[in-house]
Amino acid sequence: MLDQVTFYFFATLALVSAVLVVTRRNVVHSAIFLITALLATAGIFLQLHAEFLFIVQVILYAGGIMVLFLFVLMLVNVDASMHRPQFNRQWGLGLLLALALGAELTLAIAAGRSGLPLGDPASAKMLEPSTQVVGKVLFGEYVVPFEMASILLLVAMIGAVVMAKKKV
Amino acid sequence: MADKRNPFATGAESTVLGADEIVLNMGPQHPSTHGVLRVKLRLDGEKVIGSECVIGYLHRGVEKIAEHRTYQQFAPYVDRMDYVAAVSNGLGYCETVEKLLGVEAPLRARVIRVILTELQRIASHLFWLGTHALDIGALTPLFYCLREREEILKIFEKYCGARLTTHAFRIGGLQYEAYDEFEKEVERFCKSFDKRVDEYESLLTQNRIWMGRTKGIGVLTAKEAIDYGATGPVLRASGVPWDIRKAMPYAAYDLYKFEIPTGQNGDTYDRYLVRLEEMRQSRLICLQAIENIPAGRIMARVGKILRPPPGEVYHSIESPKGELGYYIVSDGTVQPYRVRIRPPSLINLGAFEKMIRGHLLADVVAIIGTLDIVLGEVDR
Amino acid sequence: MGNDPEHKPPSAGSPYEPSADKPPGSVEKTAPKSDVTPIPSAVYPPEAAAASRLAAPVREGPVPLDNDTVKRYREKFGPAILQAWMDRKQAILVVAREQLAEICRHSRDEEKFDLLSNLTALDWPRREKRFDVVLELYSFEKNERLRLKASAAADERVPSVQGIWTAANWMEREVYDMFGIVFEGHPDLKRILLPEEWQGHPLRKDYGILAQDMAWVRENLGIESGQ
Amino acid sequence: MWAPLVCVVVILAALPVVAGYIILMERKIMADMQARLGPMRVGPHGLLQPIADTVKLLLKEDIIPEEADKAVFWIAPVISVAAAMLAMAALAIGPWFQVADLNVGLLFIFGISALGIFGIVLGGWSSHSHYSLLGALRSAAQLVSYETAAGMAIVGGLLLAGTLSTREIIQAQSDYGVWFVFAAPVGFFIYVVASIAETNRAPFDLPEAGSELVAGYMTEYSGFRWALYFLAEYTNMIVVASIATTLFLGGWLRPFAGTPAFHFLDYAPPLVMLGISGYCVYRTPKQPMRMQQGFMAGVGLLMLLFAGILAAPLFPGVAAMFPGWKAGMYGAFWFLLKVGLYIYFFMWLRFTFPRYRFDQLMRLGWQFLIPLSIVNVMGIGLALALHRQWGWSHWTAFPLTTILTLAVAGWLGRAGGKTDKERAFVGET
Repeated sequence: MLDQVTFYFFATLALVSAVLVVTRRNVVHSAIFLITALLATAGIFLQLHAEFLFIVQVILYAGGIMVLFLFVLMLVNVDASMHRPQFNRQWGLGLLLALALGAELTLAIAAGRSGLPLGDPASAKMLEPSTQVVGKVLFGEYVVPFEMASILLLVAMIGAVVMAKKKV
Repeated sequence: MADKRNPFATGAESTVLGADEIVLNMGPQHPSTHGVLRVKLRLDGEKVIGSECVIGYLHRGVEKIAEHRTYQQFAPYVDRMDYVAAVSNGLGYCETVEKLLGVEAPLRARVIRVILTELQRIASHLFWLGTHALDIGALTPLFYCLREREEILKIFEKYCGARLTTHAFRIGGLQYEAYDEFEKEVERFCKSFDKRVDEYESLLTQNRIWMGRTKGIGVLTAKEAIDYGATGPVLRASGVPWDIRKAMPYAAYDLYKFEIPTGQNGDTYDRYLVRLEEMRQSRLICLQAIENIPAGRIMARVGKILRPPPGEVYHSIESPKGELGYYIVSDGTVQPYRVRIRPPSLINLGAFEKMIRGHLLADVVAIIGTLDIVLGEVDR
Repeated sequence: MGNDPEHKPPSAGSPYEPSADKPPGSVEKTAPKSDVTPIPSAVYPPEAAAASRLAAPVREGPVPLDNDTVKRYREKFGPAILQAWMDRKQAILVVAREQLAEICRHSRDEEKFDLLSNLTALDWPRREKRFDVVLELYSFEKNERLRLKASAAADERVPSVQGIWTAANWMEREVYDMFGIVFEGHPDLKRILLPEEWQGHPLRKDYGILAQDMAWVRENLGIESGQ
Repeated sequence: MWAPLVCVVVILAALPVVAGYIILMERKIMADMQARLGPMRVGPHGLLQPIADTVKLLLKEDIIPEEADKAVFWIAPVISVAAAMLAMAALAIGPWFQVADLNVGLLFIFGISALGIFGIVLGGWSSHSHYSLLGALRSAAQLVSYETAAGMAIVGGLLLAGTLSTREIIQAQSDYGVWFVFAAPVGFFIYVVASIAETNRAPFDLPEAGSELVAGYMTEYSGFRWALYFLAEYTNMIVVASIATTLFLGGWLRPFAGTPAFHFLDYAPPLVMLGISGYCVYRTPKQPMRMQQGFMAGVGLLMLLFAGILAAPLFPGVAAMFPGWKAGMYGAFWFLLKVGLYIYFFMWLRFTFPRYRFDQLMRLGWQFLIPLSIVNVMGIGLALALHRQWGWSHWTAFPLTTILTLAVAGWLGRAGGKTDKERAFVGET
């Protein structure tokens, strides 16, 4: 019971915040709601006993990335952007994609768990302690994708540095 | 672009991120503009790309007032200009009027003037050091400095009854004899003061953060300093060994031995070192002076009504801030025809816009502090 | 003294209208006779007199000056050097306003007066050219001061020396603020101490603060000022 | 079942008071270092000053600037306080006192307390003032930079502990027989520096830099909202001090916990309390007013009571009646003592050092601390490998890697000094 209440609380919070992120005109308000959405997702992780995921979500997304977001947003002229129409003209494509995703999700939920090839949910006991499990999986089974991701990030970082340097 | 959030933005220069530049209005109420200085800064992030000093918030029209007062009546007003170094202001004024009259104060008066003025120099530098360190973020030196300044102010209080705006001197000499314990108290202060300066040094001089915040900040070369008319410690830190006490001795400075400390780089750190050394030299002067205060009169024979013969005189002294000049024109009446005060703070502040260019926001307060301005004197 | 000082128009010889019976030059190193100047040194206690660096207090006033410096200036600029005075042992050159900038540049570059100590002005309202712009120069090399003066009428512009000594920038602004003297070639001539909207120039002798004050009170408070 | 709830209530109720008294202690210590007396008027030796301050702040007018983004302005200080207090949840103040022993305990404290930055950034942004905005910008950049260094420093300690749970970390230190500060001194140093920067304390207090930005992000705040920021700042100090205590300073372990020769230190807690009590009684007749005398005597008696409670478990009979009492209380005592000393160290630095400039702060963070913290992690990893794989003893492996790390630190410092000179801002750039 309590589990369900918390789940629905976090889920609603995440959804409402997510909608507000895209509808707010003030970018800083959008950022605040994005933080709320991320934290609500983190709450769901915590509820699922994925403590490590929860804290990674908090530290990296809410704590790290969003601070950088805000840092840049504060430099942006908020009032001017509030009165300006959206600058990209891809809302049609966006709508199409959103509809497609919505259809997929609806189908998936309609099919139910039985209709989809999903593995059995692991018992909460088996996952404990999640930190060690994540670490072992990350550096054992998935070490190649993990290292590739880090190289990709490194490339992105170097690229950012090079592009920033050029301007000065 | 018209921008509500940045009401002063001009958008004339592009900034690194392409973001708007910020116009920051520092002062006239701000914790570290030393009074009511207002500085308009154009910032690119933290970097200062333009600045303008706006002064005059404490303007009281002292020069106009002088034209409506007799020579003696005006003397207390000069104490209110550089209220951190009132004694020096009074000395400059009294000596200028004496020069205009063609009299000279008796030697005893001049020696006591030297002692009090040098104590005042120490007090002023102490106040500067404390506030300068506070601006840069060191909290503690301020209280140590005020502790020693308090001892000096006590000596002033005993001597003439006032601590801040002392009006210690009179035209033609002194109003008051030195009190009984005067020499002993000055000596006691001077004896203990040496160690105190070492204490300040131990807090700051070799501190890496302090050096990082002051070295290379607000550099004035000798040529620039002269061009901007900077005087006093600001000029000496740029390597020009010019001190009016030596160059054109007044009062009784020709009787005493002291050195003119100079810097090499003309940066904030050098100005700090120069002022510290000046405190030590002032202490030495005081010690020499109290050793032998000549007996005799303390007041030259000047009339009750001063009516200097027509003419003009420019006389300057080395105030703690720099060259404090008085240009007085007499038309033969009891009131000066014109009194022009050359305030060292104002002229030194003129170099601010040059010194801050390209520095960061945090350096603004360091540079304002290092110029040692007193707004009472800047605005008069 | 008030707003309308009782000054005679300046006599031709001296800028301070010294009275005719005491022409400049006659006062040199003679025992003072004036009632306000100190009594002769003999009255002092002997030790004080011995200690005093000056043998006797000397009544000084403006005397004509003609030393090497003045000669050099006269040679270079000829008629532009109008007068040369010595007052209280301080040298004063009265120069033509039009050539002030050249003379200043020469002073800095050739005569090594590299520090502009002070720049100010005087107002003699009864004079034909009511303003004197006064520059106090100092030479580190010679340890010497020199005062330059240039007269200007109310509507005349004075060449700015801001390009020669940057120190003049703010001081010229102050003179403009207080006297209303316009400096030709100053990059940013605006009020410095007083607010932009201030009326009049306070250090002019005919500046009427009372009238202004009463007008302000009448306008803003709706009563008669008690001043 | 009820213990966590009790802990929550205690934290929520006690924290404002504790923060107030930390501020009082700070003012007193500062005054002592500056040849002054500090607050002396309210209560004996200013002991009631925090209460007076709180009342004043509560009664103050709450000013919201006209142009401010009101909702954000309103919520910003709350975010700061909430984050700081939430972080306390995973703290283990002694073996008794803990809200929740999370599996990711230390990371939880670390991550949640970092969320407080949003309060600062949003508060600065919403104030619609340039000073506030600059303070917020500085704060954001500073936190991102130093969080990285602090995180890497913590990783060093975590490698040694092999767990994230606060209890198990302390247990690990007990097993090692040595606090991790001795095994990873460089990591501890990095964490100290980074934690000062994270809590915006001098010499890294640039976001509020009194002499430059007036009050930085809280320039426009007044009254109780302003007080909330202060509460958050001091709570954060407690939090970072607790992290350092837990991870590096042995948590609630007594000094030399494993050495029987030092068991006499068990007498320290009651004796310290007795000493404070004695001092209060000694000062009582010297108070100027009857009421202050009474207050002082009351404080003395309270301390005496504490001493008694702390001394009780030393008697075997009492100890048998309340098992675990001694461990719980003494643990809390040592933990709080270490936290207090850590905070004292913060204060000491604040009164001594001038403030860094922003570019210097960034350079120190990115060019010195972050590389050094990475090297430190590698060093500890190497030491552990040497110990576990090759069977080196602790006493050779850790000093060796520490010396290596220190050598890197020296090299980094030298290199940084050189670039400092090259990049000194001189005139127009």
